[in-house]
Amino acid sequence: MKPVNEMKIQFVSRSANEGFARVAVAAFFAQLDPTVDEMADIKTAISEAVTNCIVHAYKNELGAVYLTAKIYEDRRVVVTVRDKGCGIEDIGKAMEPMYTTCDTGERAGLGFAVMESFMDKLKVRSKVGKGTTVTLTKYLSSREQDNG
Amino acid sequence: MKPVNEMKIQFVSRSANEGFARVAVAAFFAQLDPTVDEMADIKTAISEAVTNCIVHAYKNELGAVYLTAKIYEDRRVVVTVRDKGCGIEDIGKAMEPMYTTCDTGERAGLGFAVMESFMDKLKVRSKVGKGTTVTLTKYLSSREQDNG
Amino acid sequence: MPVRIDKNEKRMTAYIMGEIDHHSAKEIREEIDANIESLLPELLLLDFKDVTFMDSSGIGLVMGRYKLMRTIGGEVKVTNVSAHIKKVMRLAGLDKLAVIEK
Amino acid sequence: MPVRIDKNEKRMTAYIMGEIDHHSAKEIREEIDANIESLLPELLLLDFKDVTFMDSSGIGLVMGRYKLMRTIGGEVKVTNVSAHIKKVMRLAGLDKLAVIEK
Ligand SMILES: Nc1ncnc2c1ncn2[C@@H]1O[C@H](COP(=O)(O)OP(=O)(O)O)[C@@H](O)[C@H]1O
Ligand SMILES: Nc1ncnc2c1ncn2[C@@H]1O[C@H](COP(=O)(O)OP(=O)(O)O)[C@@H](O)[C@H]1O
Repeated sequence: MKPVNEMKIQFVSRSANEGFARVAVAAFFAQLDPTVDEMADIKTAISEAVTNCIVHAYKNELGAVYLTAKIYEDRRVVVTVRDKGCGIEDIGKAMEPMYTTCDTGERAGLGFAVMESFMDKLKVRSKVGKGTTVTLTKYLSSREQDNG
Repeated sequence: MKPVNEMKIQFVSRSANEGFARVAVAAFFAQLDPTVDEMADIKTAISEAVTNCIVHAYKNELGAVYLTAKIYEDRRVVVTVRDKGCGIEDIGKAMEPMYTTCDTGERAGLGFAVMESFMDKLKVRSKVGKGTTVTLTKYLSSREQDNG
Repeated sequence: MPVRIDKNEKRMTAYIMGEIDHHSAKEIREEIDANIESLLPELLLLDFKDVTFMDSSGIGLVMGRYKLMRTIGGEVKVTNVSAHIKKVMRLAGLDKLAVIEK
Repeated sequence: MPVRIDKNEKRMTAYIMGEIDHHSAKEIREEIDANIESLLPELLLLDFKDVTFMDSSGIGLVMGRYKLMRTIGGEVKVTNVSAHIKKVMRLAGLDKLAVIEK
């Protein structure tokens, strides 16, 4: 099925762009008039995925982060967040709650857990040395049109 | 000179995306903490450029709009808005205030006038049948850091 | 609905809400025009108090209503415009055409 | 500064403001820790009233302060959390660890 509307974003893996990425996605989905809760869920999940590119994929370097957002007929929204960074060796392990390779103690290891619980579907594809693609799907609740 | 930070957006020429485009650009520049006035100026200029792609460039069709935003060392910000639509025959005439090819009477012919007056620089390149690129530049005022 | 209409004697007030761009202008325009045609006011007051953003589509919106009101012998006033919106309107000389109130 | 510190007897309150993500967390963390180390409070109250967004970086922020307060023999309370932020904290079991007040 073809999306009804779509957009792509590309940006440098600077932490200052974390806010930009989630606000841009939220602004794109605003045309569907999601609930405040749905919007918060989506922004949080995007923030996790984008932060992972910045913190893990391009750990000691700057690289490009590629994001796409699509809207489908049935109020399904799909976001992909892709990097060409280090990749993930063991995806199953990486997705376990509390698992983190960050040694500063400031990452909780809950990024994937948040994505999984705040969205309806989470798919992770990765290849070591090539990069990672996270696909996030959410079905928005139907809204009564209140403008007559 | 290389930009300090940059992003690219691509989206379908649906009018619902006008708001998305200007909010995304504003969210990207938020890291420079511009004044409220500067932000309003930029959003208005972007809105004009994007609307022109939707209304004029891809008049009776849907096409892709390409937007880039760059931040330079000296608080200079540059935005390009590009389409692969019909192009402009006479750029000089198109840029005259009140000039519009829209016959419904609902376009004021002031899009370029707004871009010119709200930004510091405006450059228009176009080729009939190929498309148009608008480049908008603004120098943001320097901000006192108030977080000691 | 991004506009609410109020009628008081010969005056019709349109309270516009949210962002005015090419996308939103159509619905606002159609709602206002339908009401002008049925209410035939002598004065149309466009209230911008709750307008958070406006580009040149807002100028088309005001100018179009100005023309329509003239055809029925009425006038237009614009009220509660923020500094940013006034800046856009001034570009078009709207401060001379329709009367902008403080 | 996205955090304001207040000291009252043995209690130190950190009023966190704005969005908590990986980018903003660093500055907030450093400011709070510097104050813990100089004030040595018995209770650290993290006030989320003016926090408009939080992802899992906020969990790292709370857990890290929890550990630091333990090393000086103090405790942590979290207050004024919105429904969204509570949802994120609950994922981490923070509702059991630090005491979340209404
Ligand atoms: N885009 C990515 N590229 C490389 N490694 C990643 C990426 N995303 C996640 N990881 C790995 O998966 C682990 C778990 O991720 P996550 O659940 O988001 O927790 P956290 O970000 O707090 O470490 C990370 O510590 C990292 O090792
Ligand atoms: N991206 C574009 N592609 C094709 N034609 C354009 C484009 N942008 C502007 N034009 C032409 O220039 C004219 C003037 O544009 P503008 O000043 O923005 O006023 P308006 O959009 O109100 O017509 C338009 O009416 C159109 O003919």
